[in-house]
Amino acid sequence: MENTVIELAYALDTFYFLVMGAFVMWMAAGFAMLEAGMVRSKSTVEILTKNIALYSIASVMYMIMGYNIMYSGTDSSWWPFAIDILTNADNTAEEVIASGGDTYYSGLSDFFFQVVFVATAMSIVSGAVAERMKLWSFLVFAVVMCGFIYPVQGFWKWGGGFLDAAGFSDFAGSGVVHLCGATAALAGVILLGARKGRYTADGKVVAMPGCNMPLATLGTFILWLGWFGFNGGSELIISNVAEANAVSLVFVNTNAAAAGGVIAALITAKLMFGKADLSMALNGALAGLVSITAEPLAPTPLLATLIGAIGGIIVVFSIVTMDKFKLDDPVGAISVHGVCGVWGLIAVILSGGSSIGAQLYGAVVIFAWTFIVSMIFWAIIKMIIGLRVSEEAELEGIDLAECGMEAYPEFVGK
Amino acid sequence: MENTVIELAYALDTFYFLVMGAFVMWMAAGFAMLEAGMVRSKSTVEILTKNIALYSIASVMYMIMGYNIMYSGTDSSWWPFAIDILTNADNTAEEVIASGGDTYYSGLSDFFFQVVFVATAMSIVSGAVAERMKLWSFLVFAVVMCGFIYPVQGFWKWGGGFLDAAGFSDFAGSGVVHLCGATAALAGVILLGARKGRYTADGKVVAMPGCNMPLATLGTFILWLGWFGFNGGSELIISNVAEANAVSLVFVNTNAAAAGGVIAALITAKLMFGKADLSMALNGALAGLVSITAEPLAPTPLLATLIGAIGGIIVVFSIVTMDKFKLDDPVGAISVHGVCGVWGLIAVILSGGSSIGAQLYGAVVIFAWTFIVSMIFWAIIKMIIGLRVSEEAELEGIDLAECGMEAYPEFVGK
Amino acid sequence: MENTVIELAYALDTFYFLVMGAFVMWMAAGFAMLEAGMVRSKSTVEILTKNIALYSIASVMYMIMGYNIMYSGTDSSWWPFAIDILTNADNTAEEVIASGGDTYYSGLSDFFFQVVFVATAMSIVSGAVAERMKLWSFLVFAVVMCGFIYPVQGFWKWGGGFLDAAGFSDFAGSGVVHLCGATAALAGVILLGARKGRYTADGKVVAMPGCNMPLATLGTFILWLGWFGFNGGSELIISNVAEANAVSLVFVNTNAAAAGGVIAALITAKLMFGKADLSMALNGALAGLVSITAEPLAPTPLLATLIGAIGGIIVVFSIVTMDKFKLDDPVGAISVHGVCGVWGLIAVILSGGSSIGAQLYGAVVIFAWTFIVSMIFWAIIKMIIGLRVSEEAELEGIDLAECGMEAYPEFVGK
Amino acid sequence: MKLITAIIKPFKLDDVREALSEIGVAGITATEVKGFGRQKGHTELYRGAEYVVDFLPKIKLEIAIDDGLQQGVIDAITQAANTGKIGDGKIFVSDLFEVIRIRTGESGAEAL
Amino acid sequence: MKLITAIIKPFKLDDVREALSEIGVAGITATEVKGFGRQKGHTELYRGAEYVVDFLPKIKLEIAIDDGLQQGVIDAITQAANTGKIGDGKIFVSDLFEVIRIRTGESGAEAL
Amino acid sequence: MKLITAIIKPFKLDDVREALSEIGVAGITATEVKGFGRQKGHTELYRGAEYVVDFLPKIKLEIAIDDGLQQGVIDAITQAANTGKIGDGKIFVSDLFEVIRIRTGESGAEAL
Ligand SMILES: Nc1ncnc2c1ncn2[C@@H]1O[C@H](COP(=O)(O)OP(=O)(O)O)[C@@H](O)[C@H]1O
Ligand SMILES: Nc1ncnc2c1ncn2[C@@H]1O[C@H](COP(=O)(O)OP(=O)(O)O)[C@@H](O)[C@H]1O
Ligand SMILES: Nc1ncnc2c1ncn2[C@@H]1O[C@H](COP(=O)(O)OP(=O)(O)O)[C@@H](O)[C@H]1O
Repeated sequence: MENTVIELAYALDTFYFLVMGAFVMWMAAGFAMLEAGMVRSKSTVEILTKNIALYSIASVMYMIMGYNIMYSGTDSSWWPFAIDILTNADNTAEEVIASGGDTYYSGLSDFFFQVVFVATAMSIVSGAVAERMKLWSFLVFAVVMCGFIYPVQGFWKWGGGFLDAAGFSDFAGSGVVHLCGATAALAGVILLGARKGRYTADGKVVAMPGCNMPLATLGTFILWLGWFGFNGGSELIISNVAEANAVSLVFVNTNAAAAGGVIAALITAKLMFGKADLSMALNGALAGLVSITAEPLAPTPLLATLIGAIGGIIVVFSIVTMDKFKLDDPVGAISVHGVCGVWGLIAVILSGGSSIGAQLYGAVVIFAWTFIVSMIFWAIIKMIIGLRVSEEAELEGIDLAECGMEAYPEFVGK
Repeated sequence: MENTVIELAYALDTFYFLVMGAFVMWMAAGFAMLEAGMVRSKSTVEILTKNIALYSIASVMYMIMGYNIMYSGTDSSWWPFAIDILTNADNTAEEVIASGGDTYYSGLSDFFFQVVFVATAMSIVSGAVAERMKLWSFLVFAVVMCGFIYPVQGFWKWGGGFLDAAGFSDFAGSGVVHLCGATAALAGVILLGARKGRYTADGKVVAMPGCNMPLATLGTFILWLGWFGFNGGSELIISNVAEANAVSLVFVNTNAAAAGGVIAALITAKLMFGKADLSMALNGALAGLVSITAEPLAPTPLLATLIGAIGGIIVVFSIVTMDKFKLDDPVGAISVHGVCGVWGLIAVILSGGSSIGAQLYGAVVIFAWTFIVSMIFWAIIKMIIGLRVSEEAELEGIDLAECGMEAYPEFVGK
Repeated sequence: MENTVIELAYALDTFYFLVMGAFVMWMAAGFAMLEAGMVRSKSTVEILTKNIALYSIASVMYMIMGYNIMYSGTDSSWWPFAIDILTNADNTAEEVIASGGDTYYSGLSDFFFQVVFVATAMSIVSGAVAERMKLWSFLVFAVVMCGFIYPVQGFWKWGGGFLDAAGFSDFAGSGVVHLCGATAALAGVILLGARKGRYTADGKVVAMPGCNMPLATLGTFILWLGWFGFNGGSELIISNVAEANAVSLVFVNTNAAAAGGVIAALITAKLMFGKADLSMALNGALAGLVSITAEPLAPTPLLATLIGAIGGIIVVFSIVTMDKFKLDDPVGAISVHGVCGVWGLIAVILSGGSSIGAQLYGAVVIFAWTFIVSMIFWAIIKMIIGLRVSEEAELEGIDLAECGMEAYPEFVGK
Repeated sequence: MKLITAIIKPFKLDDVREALSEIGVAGITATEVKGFGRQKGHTELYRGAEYVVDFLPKIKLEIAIDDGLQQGVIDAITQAANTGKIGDGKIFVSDLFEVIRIRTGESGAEAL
Repeated sequence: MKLITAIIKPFKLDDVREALSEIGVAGITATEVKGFGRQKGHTELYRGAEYVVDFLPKIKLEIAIDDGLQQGVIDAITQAANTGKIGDGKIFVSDLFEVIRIRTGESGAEAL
Repeated sequence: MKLITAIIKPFKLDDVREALSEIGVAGITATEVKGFGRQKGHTELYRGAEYVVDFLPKIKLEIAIDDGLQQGVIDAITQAANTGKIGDGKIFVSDLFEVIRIRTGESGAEAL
């Protein structure tokens, strides 16, 4: 009888994990739609191809090596290497019962939950390098990022490496996922350069409006929904009162932070530019979500709203600032995931979850590792196959050059 | 051991609540897509902005006051006022165990489930006033609606107020949510007037076709999916055989009613207009869903199909009739949520769930409260900042005037 | 106490079933978007109408007869006929407890899960006959397919009929759902003929690019997500360690196969055509999903990836081959669901799940039954009301002829 | 024969078409165009960067007519398309050498 | 030189382009236009309200040619674009004063 | 008066507009067109079937001017729109008989 209850709890926690994982998987669609909405129509097919292909590469690479690196259970806190391909073995009922419920979910459900996270990190990159990077160069980077760069720093924190030991706190990945993805994106953008015509010789910023705002909005709503899985699932367990409450609080705070981000970004944009800039409101939602991701479990809902709102303000200024440095990021990924990722890590201290020192230490380590190693790999790819499509291809549209296809063959005007 | 089982049941019910709540949250995307598909392209950015902003405002306002008003636990059955900001406190394991399982879900999960409901009610409004109402006037109304108008009538029924005592029956909110939202919309539409050129001087109706039917269809499917959470979650508990069966029946009946609504609306439109009008089929699905929402638990699936089908017929006639009265509702929100909401309340008696008197009483009270108070607030907003954009802005498109942005900058023809 | 645990397990399994069913329901939106994206703009409203209407018809027909035919519990292994309309009766707590947990989910939740499957089968048909078939002819076929053709062969396997007895193995429906749907589609396409101008007199294939690739991509992501429900729910139970592990493995393998399908299709297309053909990548994802559907529970994740990858290669060749035979299938449904469905059935033997003989036997029986009976019904419909819109209507666009409405009234160029 | 080309504001299309029908014009070809002129474009905003849209949506009408109708057509358009605000548009008149109806092969005034 | 302007049915574009290529026409500029004429528009429906679409999609071709090609071009279009049904369209012929090729600055017949 | 019609590459629109503004052109009407000429179209791909896109996106500019401006406008366009690659486009010049400003009814040179 008691065993049945332990099994039942295991089943509930596993099911919870799978459902939350499915929500996170859905974020792949969110990134695809957001990015497809915020690029120009002539770059749409290529960004869609990147998105579905990167998700697939992430799934395979994490299966054959990333997951093992990240959760190797090695003693080293620095160098986890252990490449085993995932099998279909899992905890037996005997093991679970013997553990008295300490083993509380299927190992494969854990893999599923983790694999959709690495896809999220990689999705961040695709938006920032949109409209000009070669498709296959990007996909090669995806292989390295998902199989190596992400898992190593993931191990440092979530696999029990030295960042974890240092007291660095990152509940669901403001740092491990979002900052990491944004940093890889930043390295790519630096080597790649801005889209042709984005900045004039005399330093003016030329707007290149996204071609499909409903899609961008849909993408944002998808991400918002998916984030309940992202943060909500990161509690890892739900099968008792305290944990069920914890997951509920995470849901409430995640929602509150996103709401705060939208409102703050909208008002900031209205004050700064005089209009209610939808693209900023959308980025505000995501900024709020990233900001709360490092600690959605400690703040009150009101504090969560404020943390999100500050994220929403930051993102507007960050996007404008990026353009000052001629860092061309068509979807604002670096601002949303990187700058607000750091803010999220710092905000942990607002609810007493960590020390500012530990948080900054973690941010710096993740940034440094990801930036340097990404830069090296981007540079190697640049040398061997090049990062950027030809000027002519970019002008005509990367879709024709890379995919030979138009996204809207019957509609496009200019 | 027994305690573990109680905790486990609590965890399951909480998890169920959260998942259902996430489905309802997803309806926000559904409304956004439906509305974006059914307005003209020049009003698309603004309707998207409204949708994401109203959801955010609902989240904040309900957190700081609405939830408390609605579920204040006050003795008064009329005037619940009690404004406390939501905290992150929740039931302790001891309390739950002591209750012997009577406290069966996390309080925060309940908040999450409730907050997405108020957002739904508010989403109904945005569609009806689309293409001409000032963005900020709408958002001000959202503050009042989500913080005050909705929660008060919600308290009367679901908070244990006088409507509940009167035997008024409304399982998941045909009245409390849909009729309420539609009534606020109606008041707004009356004060606002029709879109320019919608009705000619000699009384003819000028069609203003929605610019993107795939989006409208996507929105409808999203709402359909979300409605499983809306109705399915309103059972509030799932952790035993009877309740699990109940939730299953709610799922089946919700689906059946929507299917009935589609088929009936499609055939009605074919008979009336000679063509299979997709926009009516979409409204038919929603009409079916609204119709079953007041009582999805008592009817057989066949009866549920019929209730939905009657909703699907009603909605076609209602939409045509609205136009006779020059009530311009670009997405048919008032017909779908208001007229079919009343039908849903009445249909409760078909499966013996209540008396016609109690149901009409409830409908009238909700309508009267919402209509009068909304009218007052709309009027105040009109006096102070105005409800309507300038004629020129409307002609040129509200997107440019309010958001300074185009939804499809590369595509639009006319 | 023990009874409470049995009830709790029943509740968990039922909830799991409902959530998985909701995911499958969501596939209806996926098919709608995929198809709307891959037809031309002038056929978009009609394909949307077909999709929402077929889902509705499936819901009703399966309720009033299909479900009973398929799960009649009759002794005959050939001819199950037993038409009872679904009621809202369900297992009582006593029955469940008396069964000692052998009755582990709500009967209505089972209906819900099954009804969304028949809708999936029917959705496959709509894509293949797009842009030229009369709306109402299609809907009449939907009535027959969902009420009769599908349930009969479904009974043969899942209802305990002779195919099941023969050792034929089909976990979630590579054969019962996908091959069946694709076969009905094939029969329809043969009688219907290709779209005007699709094949020139001298045998050349004229490309008719889909009008909205972001929608097609969104549809694919929706289907991918929904497939977790499709395959994951087909385990039917999750409430103990072994079953929770099983469902987890199904999730992992389903994802892996889709990923393998994308990568393989993308590379195959690149090698064959020199470009990264997004439409093939999307079909590759679906091909991978269909391929793993017959057995997602036995392979290791790596084998699942390979099974999916082979599906991804097959689908590219199959699509090209279909065109050689002038079988015009605008979305590739026959290749994805039919050809890869057969591959999926065969792939079962790779993980030792069945014999090649039993699998081919099953495939042939499903194909023969569905093809012959579909052909008969398509032919009857053709005789009585005709299958195809007039040449003029097709040229001008089926939307105007059948629905009197344009999908993108403000955008379309050519 | 003459070809009258008129650039008008898009929302005046129906009025102009009716005015032309009334005076017996049997055919019109309309094109969506973008116009640059005295009427100022507007400033749009995207992610903090402003950009000016100089070219405003207009409709171009082309009407082939017999010489006798010229003044009537010009008057009809001038009246129906007039809002009195900058940007109402222009009418251009040029010579048409020949007109052929494809369906019948008729030419000249008969083809109009 | 002459400018031949032809309004044709959209699905005839390929046929006309081929017919013109055969007789040696080297360049064509095509525009999507909406035509109003003898051919009736159709009635569409949206949420119970009917509305008439008067303007039907057409393609306008503009072809600058040397005078000598005029009759050949007219014949080619008249044949290739003909369906015999109302709405086949029109051909307009007008004078061209000068033609310049932007790339080279060539002018006159050489620029065609 | 003259009507200058120029077919140019789309991304040259801003440069040409500026060049024209500088020499005092007050109005331009632009149309998105598709051009067929010496410049080869490209091959696209869809589901294994190749197809040739012959007609390439171009912008057509129409500029009504006083006779005196003709050479200046031609020079301005020829320079600003030139990339030296095939497909830069053409300029056509034709006579304009009359010009009317709808708003005021002014005609002739004043209406430009
Ligand atoms: N010289 C010109 N050549 C061609 N088109 C012109 C010219 N001047 C004006 N137009 C067209 O007429 C439209 C209206 O002109 P504008 O100068 O804005 O106002 P108005 O019509 O009141 O003079 C412009 O948008 C443009 O399309
Ligand atoms: N007088 C005209 N001026 C300009 N365009 C015309 C004129 N008459 C007809 N057209 C164009 O030619 C098209 C076909 O003309 P219509 O009268 O419908 O049939 P038909 O070509 O058989 O005479 C119209 O849609 C319109 O675009
Ligand atoms: N004879 C012509 N009549 C009308 N338009 C033409 C003609 N020749 C060329 N064009 C237009 O000019 C564009 C450029 O011409 P093309 O022959 O490709 O190169 P180039 O401008 O270098 O001669 C074409 O795409 C077409 O729009």
